[in-house]
Amino acid sequence: MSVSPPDAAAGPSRGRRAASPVRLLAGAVGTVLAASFVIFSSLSVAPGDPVSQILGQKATDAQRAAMRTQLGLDDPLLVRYWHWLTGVVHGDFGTSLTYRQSVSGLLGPRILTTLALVVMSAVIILLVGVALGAFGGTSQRWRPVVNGVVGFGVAIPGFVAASVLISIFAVKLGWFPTYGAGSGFVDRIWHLTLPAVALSLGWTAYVAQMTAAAVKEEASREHVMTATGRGLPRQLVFRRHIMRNASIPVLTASGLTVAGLVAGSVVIESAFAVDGIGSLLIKSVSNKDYSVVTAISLLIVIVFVLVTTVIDFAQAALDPRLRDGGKV
Amino acid sequence: MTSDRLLSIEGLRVDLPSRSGSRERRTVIHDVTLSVDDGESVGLVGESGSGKSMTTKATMRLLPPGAKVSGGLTFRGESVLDYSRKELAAYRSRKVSMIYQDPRAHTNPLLTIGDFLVEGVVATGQMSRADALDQACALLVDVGVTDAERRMLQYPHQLSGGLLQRMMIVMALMPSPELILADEPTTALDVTVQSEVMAILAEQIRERSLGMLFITHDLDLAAAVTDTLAVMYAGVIVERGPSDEVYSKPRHPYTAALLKSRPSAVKVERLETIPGRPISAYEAGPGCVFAARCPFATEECREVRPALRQVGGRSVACHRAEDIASELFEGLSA
Amino acid sequence: MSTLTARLSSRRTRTGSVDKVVLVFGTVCGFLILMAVFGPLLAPHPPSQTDILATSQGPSGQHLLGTDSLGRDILSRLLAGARLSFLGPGIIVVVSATAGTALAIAAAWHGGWLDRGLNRVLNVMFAVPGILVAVLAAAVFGAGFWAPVLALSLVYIPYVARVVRSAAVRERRMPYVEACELAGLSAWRICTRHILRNVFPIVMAQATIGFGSALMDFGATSFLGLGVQPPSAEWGLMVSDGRSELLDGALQQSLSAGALIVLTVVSFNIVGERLSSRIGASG
Amino acid sequence: MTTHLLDVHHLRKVFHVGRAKGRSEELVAVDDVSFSLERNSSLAVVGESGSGKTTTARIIAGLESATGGSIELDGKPLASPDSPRSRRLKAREIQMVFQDPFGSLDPRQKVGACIDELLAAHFDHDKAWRRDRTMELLAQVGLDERHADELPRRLSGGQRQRVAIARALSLEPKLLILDEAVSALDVSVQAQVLNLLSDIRESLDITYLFVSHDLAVVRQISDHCIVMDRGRIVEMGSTESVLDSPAEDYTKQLLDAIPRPGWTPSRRRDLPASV
Repeated sequence: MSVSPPDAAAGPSRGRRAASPVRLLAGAVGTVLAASFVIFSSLSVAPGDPVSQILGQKATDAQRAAMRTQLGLDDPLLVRYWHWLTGVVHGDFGTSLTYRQSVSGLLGPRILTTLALVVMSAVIILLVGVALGAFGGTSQRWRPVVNGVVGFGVAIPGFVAASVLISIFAVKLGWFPTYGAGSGFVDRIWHLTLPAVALSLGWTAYVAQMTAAAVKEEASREHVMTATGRGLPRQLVFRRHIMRNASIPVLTASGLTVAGLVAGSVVIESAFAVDGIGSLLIKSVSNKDYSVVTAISLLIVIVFVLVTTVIDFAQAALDPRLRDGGKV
Repeated sequence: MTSDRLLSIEGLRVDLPSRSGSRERRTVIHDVTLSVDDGESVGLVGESGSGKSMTTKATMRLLPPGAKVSGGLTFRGESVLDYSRKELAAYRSRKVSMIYQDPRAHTNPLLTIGDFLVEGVVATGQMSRADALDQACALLVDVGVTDAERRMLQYPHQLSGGLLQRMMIVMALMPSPELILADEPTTALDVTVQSEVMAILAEQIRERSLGMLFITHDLDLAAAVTDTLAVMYAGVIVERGPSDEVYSKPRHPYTAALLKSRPSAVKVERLETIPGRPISAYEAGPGCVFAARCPFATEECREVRPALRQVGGRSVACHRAEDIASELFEGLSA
Repeated sequence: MSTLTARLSSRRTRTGSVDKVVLVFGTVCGFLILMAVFGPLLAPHPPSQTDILATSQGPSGQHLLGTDSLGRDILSRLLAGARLSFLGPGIIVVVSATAGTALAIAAAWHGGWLDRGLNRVLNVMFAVPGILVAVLAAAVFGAGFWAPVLALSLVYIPYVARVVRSAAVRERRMPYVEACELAGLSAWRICTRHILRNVFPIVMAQATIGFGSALMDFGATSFLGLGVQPPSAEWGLMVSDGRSELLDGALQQSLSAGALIVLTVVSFNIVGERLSSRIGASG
Repeated sequence: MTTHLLDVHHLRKVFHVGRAKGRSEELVAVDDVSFSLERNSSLAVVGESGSGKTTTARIIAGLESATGGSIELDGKPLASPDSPRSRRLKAREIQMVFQDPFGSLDPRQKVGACIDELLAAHFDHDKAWRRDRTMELLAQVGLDERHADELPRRLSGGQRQRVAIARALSLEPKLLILDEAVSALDVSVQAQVLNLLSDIRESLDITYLFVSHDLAVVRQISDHCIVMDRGRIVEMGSTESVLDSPAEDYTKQLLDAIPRPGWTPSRRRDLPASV
């Protein structure tokens, strides 16, 4: 009954474009570059004088001027950005003024700690969140309960969860250590359990919420009725027609979550005094140690962009409509 | 008796919750009585809200949760409403197939056409996957799809509406069912494509002498492709009989009015209209569902709902069917 | 916000009964907002008054929720802290919702390069996590109330803009908007009187849900020491202040401030979600 | 001068359809379409999906821009509706009624306000006059005062379409474009609206451009008709001659495909080899 050619009704704005790999990668690189420039330039106008920090208050003007030239501080912004960027490409993120150490050397061990925290949280989130959501989305009877639990869960900020967990499991029951990241594999996991739980709590609820909504929506689709009407076994309908289709939005939510964890670790690491890159970021902001701040910020942005790019690829792999370059 | 009838529906009534989870109920079907024999095509015609699609859903037991169904619904003498889960699965997967109005919404966009066609018979253990694929290919050729093998690897969004509806027909024929339910299968299609798809459907039904319940809002189409017509208004069958007779000599005021208000493709004259708008089943009063719009309605019509009765060789639900017969034919020359 | 609560609870569902959940949580939201407005006046003690003789006390008749490590009355600080705790997210939500809606409608109306450009900018903004921007803002502008408010106002724009844009694009393509165009009505009039009016409930729902997230993010920056600075009272800051007491088993400060945050977020989320699901149901 | 209200010369519209790998495919929706429309007549444009009939109507209305060709209204080239001023002028000349009765009215605007808004924008009269005029217009389409205070969702599909017609008539246009205006309605309601449209043309000095896929409806409403297929005009002439003695194969196919008593559906042509 519709009479317009495919695009006539589409009006001024177009649907989602095809996920061509080149386009996606170019977009990702462009985003990282744009974000890095914004970060670099905004921090370059931040208060604090690196020259005084290096030389102390007693340096002469001549020494200061020499230092400024050495650090390239008198160059135009774009030139400084270019120097910084070429440095980054070669793995040189500059030197920390506080720690008097190369930034990459500073970050190395801390990245591992943060990575362990993020991976532990991600495992909790994906296992519990998806299972809880799929359950809540299908079971009519339990849906209100799951909704209630999940609605409560998303409202608990990580730093509140941290306080509650510390007071119960570390102080009252003494099952877990209060602070620190531990050393050695088992000890580290033991130390990171409470932080991982605190970090994953809200995100688990979020993933569960998205999963439940996606499952419920997919279950109400007409093609699911077709499948039921053909006498397919319930299990098969659930697997092939509901969960498979719901996996696309769930994947998107999960991806955003994992990316969000890296940022969320900033708060949680500070709350539990875990020595990862998150708590280092906060310390460096307080110390006005901007080369470290820039490096960590860039790192977080890269992870974010990387994850969203992977999601885009995965979506295209799962959805033939995107794969074909058609509009959805 | 009706026990050997392919499909027999007796006094079917359906109430649905007015909203999901609500205890308040709305009647969507008041009283539907019809039957389909082997090799017979029955047209069920009605405007929006008449409950025609609900009738097919009830027949497949696909009503939303919370629906209350009463009356008789038998398939070859077995009560469909009393089927166990296993019997229901066998009924849906082998005995009855359904074709829907919007093939795009009714196919999973993530599965290939091939997967879509064979998954029913494979999952219910009627055929091996290889056999099913062979049969699907053969059926595709039957319905005029030339490059069957390529089509099976494609996804629904890569096919036009008409082609996708042909896939639906193949899907419906795969398990060799005895009855086809077709719910407005050509409404979303252009006229020339409708003609094409209708031709294929009719051909397949005839060759296999299947029973078909054909749901449509288009009285002309239904009259052209079915043996028996049932006209539905506000959840009630108001008239039922042989298609050509119902079409040329309507006995119910609603059928007559519907025929007269349809612009003719061959001549121009001012259309006779039915005042008001079509109502839904739950809006109907205690009397005849059509009383409020009927020019012949009397006090009795507004208070007592007429039952289907035999008038002039067909079933009509109208108190005044005999009195007004000649007035109904007036102006119907086609 | 309070008018929204009133509107929501007065709106009846189709069966004619008032939605009880909205009524309950809407009332809670109302109380919390009242607390933010009048809290400082209700405080039994001056919130910043220290008392070295009564530090870290448990609940008593004098101090209903006890005192913190500086001897300040915790209840008074909770009441007084509501103001900053709500003001920050309030500004964030108003600024981001206004800017996001304006951008979204402009993009939906104009389409073409404006829409594509906005999309690209939003995508870049999505790539930068909110808490990171807040931290960077604190680095650039110095820690305090305004740095995170400014940063989060910016960060929340894409979240509003994305949802509103897709709703506005839907409206834009509706025949009634085309009919308005053909009737020669001005673009401004069509956008404000028709498109905005129809997407407004969605904006309100987004803003309500966004308020909860903003409260959490804003609290987090204070918790990190980059937002509201001591001795001001703010809930996120109180959770942080109470941490040292946790180890001594004095839980009231952290937990009571945390509980208030959770209660606020839960209430606003529920009201916002009910609102948006009702839009879906009636639309 | 000329008795033609509307002259369309060599109209062409090309859409660029986005494709993967950066390529863009051209889709010719309207291809060299020319016709003219006499004052106070009724012309139908008939075709199936993708025939370009709606695109043609939307270009004339000003909702799409043409890739090529020209349109004259009353012998004057139709101004491109870029400036607010030219849009206002055009509004008084061409109005349109859309297919979808549920989308063609602002869901949050009362029926009376919807018409009043247009009257206020175009006529320099006071509120009382506008109120009277609104009622007059509603009466003209078979509605009354009660309907003026209703929101669209309280109205049935047929009533909404009547409001859409009243709204279009409020600006006293010379040309009314009806884009599948009765296609979404139930048969019994469709007849009411078709009769209403005939009545309006008898009482007002107005010209119809009627876009439809339904040949029976076209015969009912139009004096002349154009048959379009894949962007091109296949056949044109008086409705009677085209429908009773079609000259072109495509028109014959269309006519043969209409279900009627004794009709047997047939495999008439191969379905277009779709992608």
